[in-house]
Amino acid sequence: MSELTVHLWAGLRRFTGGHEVVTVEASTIGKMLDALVEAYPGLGPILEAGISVAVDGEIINGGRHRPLSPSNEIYLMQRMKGG
Amino acid sequence: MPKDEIKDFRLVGTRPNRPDGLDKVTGRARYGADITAPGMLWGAVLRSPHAHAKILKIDTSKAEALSGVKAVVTRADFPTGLTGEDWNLQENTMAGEKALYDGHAIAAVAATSSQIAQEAVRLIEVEYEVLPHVTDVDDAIKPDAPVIREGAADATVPEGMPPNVVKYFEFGRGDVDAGFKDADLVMERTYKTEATHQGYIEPHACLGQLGADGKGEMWVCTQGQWYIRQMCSAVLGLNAAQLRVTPSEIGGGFGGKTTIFMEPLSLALSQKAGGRPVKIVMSRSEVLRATGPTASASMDVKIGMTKDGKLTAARAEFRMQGGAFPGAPVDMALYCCLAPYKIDNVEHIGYDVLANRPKCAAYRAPGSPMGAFAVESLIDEMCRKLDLDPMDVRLKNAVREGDQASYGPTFGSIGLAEVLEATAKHPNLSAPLGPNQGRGVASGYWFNHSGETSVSLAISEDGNAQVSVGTPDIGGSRASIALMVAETLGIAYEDVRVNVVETGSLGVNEPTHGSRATFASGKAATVAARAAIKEMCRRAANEWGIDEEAVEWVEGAAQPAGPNAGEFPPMSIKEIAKNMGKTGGPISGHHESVPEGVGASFGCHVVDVEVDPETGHTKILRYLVVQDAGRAIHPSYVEGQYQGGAVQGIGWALNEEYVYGDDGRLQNPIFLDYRMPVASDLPMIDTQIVEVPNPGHPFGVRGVGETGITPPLPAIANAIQGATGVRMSHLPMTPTKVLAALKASQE
Amino acid sequence: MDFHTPSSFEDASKLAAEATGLTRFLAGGTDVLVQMRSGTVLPDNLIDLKHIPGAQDITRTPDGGWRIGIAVSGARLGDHAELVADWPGVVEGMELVGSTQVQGRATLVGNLCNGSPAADSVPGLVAAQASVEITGLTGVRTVPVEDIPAGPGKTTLQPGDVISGILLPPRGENGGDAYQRFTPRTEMDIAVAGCAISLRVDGDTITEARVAVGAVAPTVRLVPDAADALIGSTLDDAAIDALVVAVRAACNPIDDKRGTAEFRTDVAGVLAKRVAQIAYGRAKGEAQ
Amino acid sequence: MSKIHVTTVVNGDEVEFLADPRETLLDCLRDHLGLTGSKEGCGTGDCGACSVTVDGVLISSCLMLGVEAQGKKIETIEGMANGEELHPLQRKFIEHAALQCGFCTPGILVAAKALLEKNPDPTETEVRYWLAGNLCRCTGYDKIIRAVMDAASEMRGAA
Repeated sequence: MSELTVHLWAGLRRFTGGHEVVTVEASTIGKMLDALVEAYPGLGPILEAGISVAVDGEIINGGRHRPLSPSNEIYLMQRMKGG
Repeated sequence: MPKDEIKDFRLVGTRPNRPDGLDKVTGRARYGADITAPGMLWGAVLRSPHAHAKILKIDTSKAEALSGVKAVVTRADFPTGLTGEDWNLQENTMAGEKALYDGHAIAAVAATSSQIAQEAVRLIEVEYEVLPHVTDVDDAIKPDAPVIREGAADATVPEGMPPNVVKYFEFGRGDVDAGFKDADLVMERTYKTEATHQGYIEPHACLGQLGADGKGEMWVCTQGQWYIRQMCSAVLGLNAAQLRVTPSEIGGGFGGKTTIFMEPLSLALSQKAGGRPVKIVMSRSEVLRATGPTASASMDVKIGMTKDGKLTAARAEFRMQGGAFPGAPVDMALYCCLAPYKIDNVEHIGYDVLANRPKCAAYRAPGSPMGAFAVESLIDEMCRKLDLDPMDVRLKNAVREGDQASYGPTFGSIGLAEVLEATAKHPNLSAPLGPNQGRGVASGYWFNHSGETSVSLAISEDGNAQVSVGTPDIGGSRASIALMVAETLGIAYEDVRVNVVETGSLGVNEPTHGSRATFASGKAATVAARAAIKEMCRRAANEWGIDEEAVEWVEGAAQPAGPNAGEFPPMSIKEIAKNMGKTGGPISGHHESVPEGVGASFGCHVVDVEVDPETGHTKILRYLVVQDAGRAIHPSYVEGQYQGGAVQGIGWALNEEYVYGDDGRLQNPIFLDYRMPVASDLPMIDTQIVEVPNPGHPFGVRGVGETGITPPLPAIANAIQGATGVRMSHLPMTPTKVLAALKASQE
Repeated sequence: MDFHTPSSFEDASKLAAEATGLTRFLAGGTDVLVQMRSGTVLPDNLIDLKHIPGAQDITRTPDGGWRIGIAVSGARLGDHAELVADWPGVVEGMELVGSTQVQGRATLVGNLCNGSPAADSVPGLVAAQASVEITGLTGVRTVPVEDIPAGPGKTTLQPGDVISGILLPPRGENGGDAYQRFTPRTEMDIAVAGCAISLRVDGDTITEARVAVGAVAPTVRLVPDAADALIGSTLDDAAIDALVVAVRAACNPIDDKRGTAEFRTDVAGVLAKRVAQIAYGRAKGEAQ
Repeated sequence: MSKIHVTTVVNGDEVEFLADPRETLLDCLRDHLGLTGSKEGCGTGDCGACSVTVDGVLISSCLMLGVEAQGKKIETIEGMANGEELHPLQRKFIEHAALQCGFCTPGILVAAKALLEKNPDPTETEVRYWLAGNLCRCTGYDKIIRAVMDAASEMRGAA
């Protein structure tokens, strides 16, 4: 377990006590998302509806088991789709 | 692949004939409507003539009594209790309590002939209570707009927003107000784009069969057979593995064939008709009224620029309607709109708004063209105001590897600067312009996408390779995948057969969307080929009695890896294959994953136009597409993507739009009035492929399908300003609108 | 639906008069089939006129004019060099109807009887002073083309009336005609405005003129004031200005998905100016 | 509603079918004769995907009734190649990558063949206007025009 810095989007601040950047203890994408919901239950429906995670610039749709470390740059994003 | 590993490939980068070419030039290729089955019935759909109406009563008795009619279904025949997107799909497949748009399906019929089915549809009697409707996005977001669906807003929407807002989105960084203070020029404008349709020439068509035992089959034109399987199963309450979906050849999709429309109806009708297969083929007007066009948008943009062209801050607020269901790509529009620029202070706000229109579907780089229209138009106008060269400004502010994207994350390897430098050097940029002519440039961006991918490869008895992929071939992906596999295996291009297979043959695949087929299926096929190579090396090692690590694969043959490994002549793939039954059985490779390493693609377009000052008609004189492909596996089909995307963008910019009347009905549901570009409207579309290899793909591929539709919208608006001095801020820029603007500017 | 293939216009007329339910004539079929397909018109009787003798012929009349069979397609009109030499404006109007493929089937009579104010071939016929021969229950009569359309989708034809031929007058010396329309695309569109002019010159002076406009009123309209603006002039700037004013004054269009009333009116004037120059050049025997 | 017996010649073969008088020639080709190479993209004569020739004239087969085919000679995409030997247009379309999805391709090939029979040496503009009734949404037309021009050039050389 290690402390991850997660960038949310501004619209989510009202679920996180006004914070757009939060820290959670987790070792994978999936655990990070679970930890976010645990810390901020209001995020639950939004994360459940489907999001993407950008890790070091790469946008990942699945990948719950992908390991994360404190050196990773992590952004939550709207779920990617394409034509 | 790292830039320093660029090497000459034997096949990648060449232009062989596509494997499916012969079938497609002889009329043999089988598309959605080209299949029949024994005992087949024909389906037809009754559609709402109202934009918004309560359905009080549906009387199907006369239709059922017509000789030859075998089944009639309404929403009452569907399972209840669905939620979320499953419910949205079911509701869009067939209306429940209300018809939500002109063209919404109300009932469906299966009969022994197409004529009888059509006649039966006309015999269905529906009692409606017509409700107030709204189709324009700016009207739909008003607090007193007709409410399309109570309780449709998701958790992102704060209390107190107008009733049709179903999703709210906000992101940014830095201090926008401070950024505007640092600027020498701050401009703010509002832009609008109208909804357009993907306009694939093949109407949706399917042949579905479903028995009382819940086992079913479907033949369908789709970008994604697993999506069809999953969505039909969800809507009808079926066991997904019991439904086998075979994709036909597909006559264009552009995102519009990544979801379901009438497909579940053919299954429901079939089951009700005792399991007889039911074919449904949409008419063009059904396609335009009732499939998934893109969203319409209303956008405010404010940008600050210093007098030497540095961008200091930007604010974008976008409102989009994507029909009577959530899903307008306002999020993607905001992500992409400022992506080509390095700006420290940005703010983005988006609203997804319901309106009485069909449920929007993806359309080539969903959202990005609208956002680009707004931002690239304003940047161009500011360049003109400050007397700056628009190419210089774009290069000066261009994002590069290691820069933070406008939407947050840090960019990996990207090729925007290389694209802009190539554009600036292109001869089109110095072609002389005459009276009433103008030049416009604009950039565009798309992330590209990976997605669930499953590929299987098998070596045949004679040493050729067959590859099973799950991504339908729309624009030549069989050719590009065959090239990569042949390159990897060291065999001839002609010795690889790529099959697009049905859902029973592979694990789940996402559709051919997000510019992913050559990236994701190509990467998975390459990994699968490497697995087969490893097995072939092992067979050779066993034969030679040496360690398998001491065998390498060179030019289609196993050989000892060095003088210490032993003295054996190379063992060719043909030799290994011939003996495989005696050396351990079939040789294959497969790969299942969500491939990582997607590479984003930037492009820059340059267009010259001539505007007739007396009629407002815009003629495209010259057109250039420059885009980063990462690596062009088959350059002809990369050029084809660039050209096709550009021309769809030209149509969007100049003439294509959904026109709704005061009655909420679509006024132009035929190709005569939905004005897509024809051959005589266009010049040749010049292309230049830039290759900044994507390190995340074995051959350096980025997706190329989508970025190309993004720059034309603003590039043409910018060129029109160059030609006329008039700035057009509402698409499409029809002669009527341009002439009105010209007259207004002269008053 | 019953399908009939009569062998004379008299039989066709009788069939139509006696039929019950909805009846449609089939010349080229490019409008009727579209209406059937969309379900807007579902005829009970379809009377195919193509097999009637003469329906496929283009013949010179004794007075030096032309008789065009009702089933002659746009493609065949365009291939007829003599007719094109006499009436280039009539032919170019017809050739703007639809695609090459549609040209293989579409006919002047069909375009006229569809009753669209935007029909591309009609202004040219009106400017050329063409007439139609009608076979009806009471016999055969000849009517000026401009008297056929009665409004969008409507004609003045009575039950049992069948158009049995189109008649173009002799071109005569020093005459020229032309048609242009405006569409957002270069091809495959319905006219947003159209204008045809036929004129005759004596030296540089215009001695006769007829001006017709399309898509700017409920029917194609002959504009005598516009013709007056040209007659007696050498197509100088003042005459062109007067032409444009007269044409715009005659416009009474609607706003719709294809263009606003203001745009249609503006562009009708622009087309009149451009068409007058082409027709004038043709009348003077200059390069077309 | 009685069906009508139709005898016609398609790609050189005499064929017969029973047509509902409401059926288009395209319906009859596809559903009665199994010739599905001609496509329906619009049903209104606006896309050209159903292009065929009737007695040598290029038409949209969605704008002609099946019953009107009586006694005619019809050519479709299925009759374009001579056995295994492709027509030069077909070959050039493959070589130039002039198709992506391929759905509009049969109609464009039939239309382009009709053009080259009428005008063996068309300009780019003539090709573009002749093919204006054939919509293609994938290619932007560039490679189609090049393929037609190249085929025309080859056919002139071979003649």
